[in-house]
Amino acid sequence: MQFSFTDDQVMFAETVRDILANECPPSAVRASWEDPDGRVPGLWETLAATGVLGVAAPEAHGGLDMSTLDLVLPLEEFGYAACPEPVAEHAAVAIPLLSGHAAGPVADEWLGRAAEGTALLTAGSPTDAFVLAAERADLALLCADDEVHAVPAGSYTAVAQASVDHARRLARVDWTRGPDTLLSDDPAVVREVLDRGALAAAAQAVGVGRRLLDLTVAYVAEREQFGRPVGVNQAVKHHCSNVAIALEFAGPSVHKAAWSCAQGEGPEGGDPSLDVSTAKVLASDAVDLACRAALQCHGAIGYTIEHDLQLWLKRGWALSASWGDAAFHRRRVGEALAAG
Amino acid sequence: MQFSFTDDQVMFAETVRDILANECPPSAVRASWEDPDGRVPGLWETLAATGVLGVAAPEAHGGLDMSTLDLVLPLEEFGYAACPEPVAEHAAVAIPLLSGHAAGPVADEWLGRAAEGTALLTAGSPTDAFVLAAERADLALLCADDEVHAVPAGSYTAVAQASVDHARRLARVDWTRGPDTLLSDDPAVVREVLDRGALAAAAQAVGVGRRLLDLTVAYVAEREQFGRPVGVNQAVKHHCSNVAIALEFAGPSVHKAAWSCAQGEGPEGGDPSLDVSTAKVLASDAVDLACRAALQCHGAIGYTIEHDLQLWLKRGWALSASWGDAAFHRRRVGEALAAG
Amino acid sequence: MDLRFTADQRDFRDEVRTWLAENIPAEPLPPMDTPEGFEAHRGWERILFDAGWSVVNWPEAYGGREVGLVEWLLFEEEYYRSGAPGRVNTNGITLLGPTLFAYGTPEQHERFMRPMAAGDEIWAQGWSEPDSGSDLASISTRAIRDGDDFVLNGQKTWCSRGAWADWMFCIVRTDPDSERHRGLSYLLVPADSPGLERRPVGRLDGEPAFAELFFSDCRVPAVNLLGEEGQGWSVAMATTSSERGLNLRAPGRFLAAAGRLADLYRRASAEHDVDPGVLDQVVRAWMAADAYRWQTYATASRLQAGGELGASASMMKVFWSELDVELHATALRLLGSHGELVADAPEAVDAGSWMSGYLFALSGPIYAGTNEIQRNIIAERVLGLPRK
Amino acid sequence: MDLRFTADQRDFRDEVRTWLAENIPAEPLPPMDTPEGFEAHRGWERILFDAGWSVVNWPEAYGGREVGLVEWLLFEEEYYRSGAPGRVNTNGITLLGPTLFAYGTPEQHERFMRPMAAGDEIWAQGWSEPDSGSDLASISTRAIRDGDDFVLNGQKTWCSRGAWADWMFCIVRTDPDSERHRGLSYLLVPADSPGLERRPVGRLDGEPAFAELFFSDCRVPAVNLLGEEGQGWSVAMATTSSERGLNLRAPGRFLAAAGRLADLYRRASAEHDVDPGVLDQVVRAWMAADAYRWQTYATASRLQAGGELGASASMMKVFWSELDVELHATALRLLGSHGELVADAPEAVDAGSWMSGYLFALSGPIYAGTNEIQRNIIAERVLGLPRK
Repeated sequence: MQFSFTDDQVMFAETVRDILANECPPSAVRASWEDPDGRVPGLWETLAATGVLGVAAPEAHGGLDMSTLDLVLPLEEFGYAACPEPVAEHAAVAIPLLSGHAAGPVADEWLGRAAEGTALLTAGSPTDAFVLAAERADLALLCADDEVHAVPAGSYTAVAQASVDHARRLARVDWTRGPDTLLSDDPAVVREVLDRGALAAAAQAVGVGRRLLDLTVAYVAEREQFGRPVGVNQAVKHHCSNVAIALEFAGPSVHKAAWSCAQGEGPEGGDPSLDVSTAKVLASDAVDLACRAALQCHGAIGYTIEHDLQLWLKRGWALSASWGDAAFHRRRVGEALAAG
Repeated sequence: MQFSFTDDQVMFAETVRDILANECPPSAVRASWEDPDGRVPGLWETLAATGVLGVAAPEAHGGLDMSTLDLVLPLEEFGYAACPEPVAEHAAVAIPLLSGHAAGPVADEWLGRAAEGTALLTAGSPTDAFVLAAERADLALLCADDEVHAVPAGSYTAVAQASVDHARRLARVDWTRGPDTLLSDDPAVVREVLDRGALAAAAQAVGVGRRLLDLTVAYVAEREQFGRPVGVNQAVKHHCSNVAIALEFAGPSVHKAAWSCAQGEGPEGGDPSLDVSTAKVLASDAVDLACRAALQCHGAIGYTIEHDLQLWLKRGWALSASWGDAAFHRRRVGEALAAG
Repeated sequence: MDLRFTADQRDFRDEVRTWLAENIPAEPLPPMDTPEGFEAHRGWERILFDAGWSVVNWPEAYGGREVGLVEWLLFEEEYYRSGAPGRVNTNGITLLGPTLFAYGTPEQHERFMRPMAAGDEIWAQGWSEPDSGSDLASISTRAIRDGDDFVLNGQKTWCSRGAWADWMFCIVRTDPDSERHRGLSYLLVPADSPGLERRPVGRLDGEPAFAELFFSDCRVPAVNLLGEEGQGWSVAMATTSSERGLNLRAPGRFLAAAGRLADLYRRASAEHDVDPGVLDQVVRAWMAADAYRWQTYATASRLQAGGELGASASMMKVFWSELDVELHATALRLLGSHGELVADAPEAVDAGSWMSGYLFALSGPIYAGTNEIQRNIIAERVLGLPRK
Repeated sequence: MDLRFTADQRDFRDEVRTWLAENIPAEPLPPMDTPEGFEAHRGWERILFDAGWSVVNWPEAYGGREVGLVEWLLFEEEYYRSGAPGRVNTNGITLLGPTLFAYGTPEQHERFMRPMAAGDEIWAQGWSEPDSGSDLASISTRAIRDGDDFVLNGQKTWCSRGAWADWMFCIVRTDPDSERHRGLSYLLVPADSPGLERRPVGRLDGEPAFAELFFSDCRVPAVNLLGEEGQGWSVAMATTSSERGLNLRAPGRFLAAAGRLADLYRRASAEHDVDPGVLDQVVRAWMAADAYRWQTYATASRLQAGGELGASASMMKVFWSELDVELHATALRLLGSHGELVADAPEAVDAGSWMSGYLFALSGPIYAGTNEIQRNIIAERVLGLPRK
């Protein structure tokens, strides 16, 4: 039993954090709202150079051949920065799915370019109606019933669906199912798509929650009303504490789920899907609480589009609801508990 | 639209309040825990003399021929005093049921004695496994499937079931169904038993909640820690405010349900059962919140059997759960909402 | 007690309902907080006014019908149920209006009430300042008497509808040596006053629904003072009570929203499997709206019998604002991945109104005194807990 | 990261599990807080001690096995899962124990550790006073040095297990002129000291689980001082950290309760229709217990790598105490009208243990520093919010 990350894993996350702090500050996130593709210029290329995009790709295709466990801390950083790039779908869902299930030619065609960042992959959740970055992607992993398909850009249509978070470029995707695009007809692979995506969303949600808490703590310590910082009020303190507690317990749950997914089974042989669902519930609930508390503690200033808070509020709401919301994942675990 | 009680109704409740303040102080409630029948000596007779026991009985049988609406404020007072006598089951459930549905001979046999208090009636909820005061009662109204039976004491067995609230003398009641005891085989009458009981429980719960709040406000204003009353702390203030808000909105909901039950339909022709369920949900949730907040604000002193707080905590838990808990009643309304 | 509406009340309600059904614009108006939407909503105010529905509880002299509190509540229920356009002059009619009636001179009544009712003059509230939000008494915008004018210098912010409004009702410091609640005055400021600059500020939904107001030697005639000079705090508090209580948030809004939520549930469950826990939340919202409605009618009966609203307005404010957030959050849960879509998404359900309603609802626990402050008020003024 | 238990850890767990299965009393012991139950539980402590399970993480010299933190957590998980009797000397072993190891003299270690581990000396905590609950620094019980003794006068209260315990660990004011945190000392007091009167006080469940202690010129040898005279506050704070964090509430207790709750759900849903919202609550409790478990293992790894628990103990305390209340409240909802029954009711489910567990859980947000105070600590010491 050793529940901590290696120094390499921690350093890798710090590298990502530094890059995002430099190249993806709030002003860049804000600018991405106006960008036709929702991009931060140059960021994708910088990320590719660190190897984070290809963490899960085989070495043979230029990847690092590492696991979910190596990605989970960087994913928290992408949430912390409200990064608009679809790194989670590309690196934490599509690449490992292709690596694990694509036939040789498909893998050969895509994995190398995906790992080096010259091709963008995305993936749709079986729980969600829309796919992130589908208009921009070169290949989309799409679920239908028990099948997972890998569909190249020319073979699907994407109708843009504006999100409250303009950095999230969603689209309704339609395509014709056929043997050419079929990646797998095993329902376990659909579940793997969901689990990888839910875990990545949970990790990002924890990062979003931490940023919301940091912004809030800084604001209430500085903002004065009635001649003293609003943060001296017990109600404000308790809002912040409740968020801190929720995040404190969501974190290890997400890390444990990442470990279980990497291992293919839980620490005591359990179903990793249940670990993912637990992590997603805790992360969704934590980020929901963080959004509510952050806005309430900021007051009217946080309610303006000019304040950066909104970048994380909207990301938080979206991550909480996507890849299965808390109710969906509680139900998944509930069915297992009810069965005994 | 006139949503207020008459002066007579308010005065009647004040009379009951005064009687209970004098004859049913916390020491009397506490003493009832040790009484073999769970009684407060003399109280039943005093209550009978005010007419409150027979409010709903026909004048021909010595009652006041009044309605649920006349009983709802006194029922709040019974909760406020944590009165151990089963007034609700007797006066607010059994008597109106007998008045409305019993054949002449049965009504003649029981209603006069019930109104004057020389016979004790009780009633069991179709939602609950146990019946209050069944060992002591002279007649019990019992539900089974779609039937309601009026069963005299000698015709049922009662096995005592100790409640955490020793003032509540519960029993498992068994009897043999037969035509002699059948009051009605109309499912609407079973529903009427439930509605009358749930409404009475809701009214008492509101009273319990108010007492818990009064006790708490008094305590936190007086108890000092860190050199000042604990009630100056914002967290304590907000606990108390939350309870006050919940009670503020539960009250009118209970009164409206009482009006609807008395009318046989809601103000705009709706099903009074839905009004009762809404009232019971708001009252149950309010008293649950009041219990939690009261104990938390009292701290360790409230956690001792020597402090009176426990008398209301335990009554609150029991009333919240009996005659259908909040989940049961939300579901009843949910089925109606889902049907549209 | 009789909870049925009287025959007159039912007739009134039917009249409202019928008129609305026949007169609501066929196409939704553009968003209120855009220049064109603002004017479109002004036009709708005029239509309401011409038909006598703009200010039903006001005197006939100013375009009202002099109806009672219950009728006003019924009007609001019908209005929200009908899906009619939002009221662009709400701040004028429900916040400033009652204060003007209470503190205004007869000349001011003649001057302001009717144009307000008709939508000819749309009002915005200029109270908050960058450093004075919850702590309103710390206001620093100065208005120094100079002959027949006041000369204003300072900044106001979070001024809803302030970018295009015709007038602002402001609290300003007329005694430069005063502190806190003393030395404040309540001043009515024309939007076209020289020396007043306005800057639109985007709200969470992106609409420029707020404005910052910058006063630089801005001259406002002293006749525009509401109440006495230096009496601004007590005049303002009268408005605040309206803001928190009955006038700002009649139950109609929440009843209508709860009804639409139940409808959304029925549509969603007809289409796909809905988590059973969500129905429980729908019921919670529906019950809370129902409880708010009946508590309001009970309060109306109490007020009509001569009672006062007082600090129980704070209980109402906390209740409706949190009910509104929960109600819309439940709708978003029902919508699943459709929840984050906004109006211009082709597949947005109900034109994205649940998300925009959620964004609007989130302001409820903040404005008109945060719910934290309301809870302090309840504890101290209703329950009598010690302040310090 | 490797979340699997090592082969040694799994062997240890199997050994615990097997021993417990074979040695748990066939009949439940009488309630701990009755005279006969107290002695019966003391007997069980002796059995545990003799088999080496009483204090697994203590040095072998005092009857322990010197196992690591993970093994101790595993032991607790197995212990609670087995349904073994409650530990009557918890306050001694987990609150006083770590403090004695840290501050005690070698003589004190020799004198106290082994009898504590064996249940020969059962300890109660004498900290709170009628006027010193949350505000521990206001303690007024005096202990004045007189030769080789301290002479105690004052009153302690809410002293769990204090009616029959053999020893009390008390905080007393040894400098009569001191105020607040200064001038306090940590004193070990024999229950049979002349001048000490004890009065049992009934807990919410009716059991006399508390005691009031009355000191009237009660003489206690000065060798029973733990730490230096006047150093009592910092010694006590070391214990408080244990109380809030790992030592008091290992996840085993909540994991076992969550497992039993899921089992109760399965039994209930096999018998009758269970409201679907209740399963959602069962899952919430189960997930919270699981999260608490893994957060604890992560914390254990951090501590073993040289990290400190610090104020994060406050986060754990809030989390487990509120999880415990919700978990038991959910069980009571599942039980419906059976929920209010207590142990001696013939139809009580699981011998009324859900209600008694609920009553016990309700003390969690109160003792060891109320959750309100914990949240202040989190805000100020973890997040760095301003105190004033």
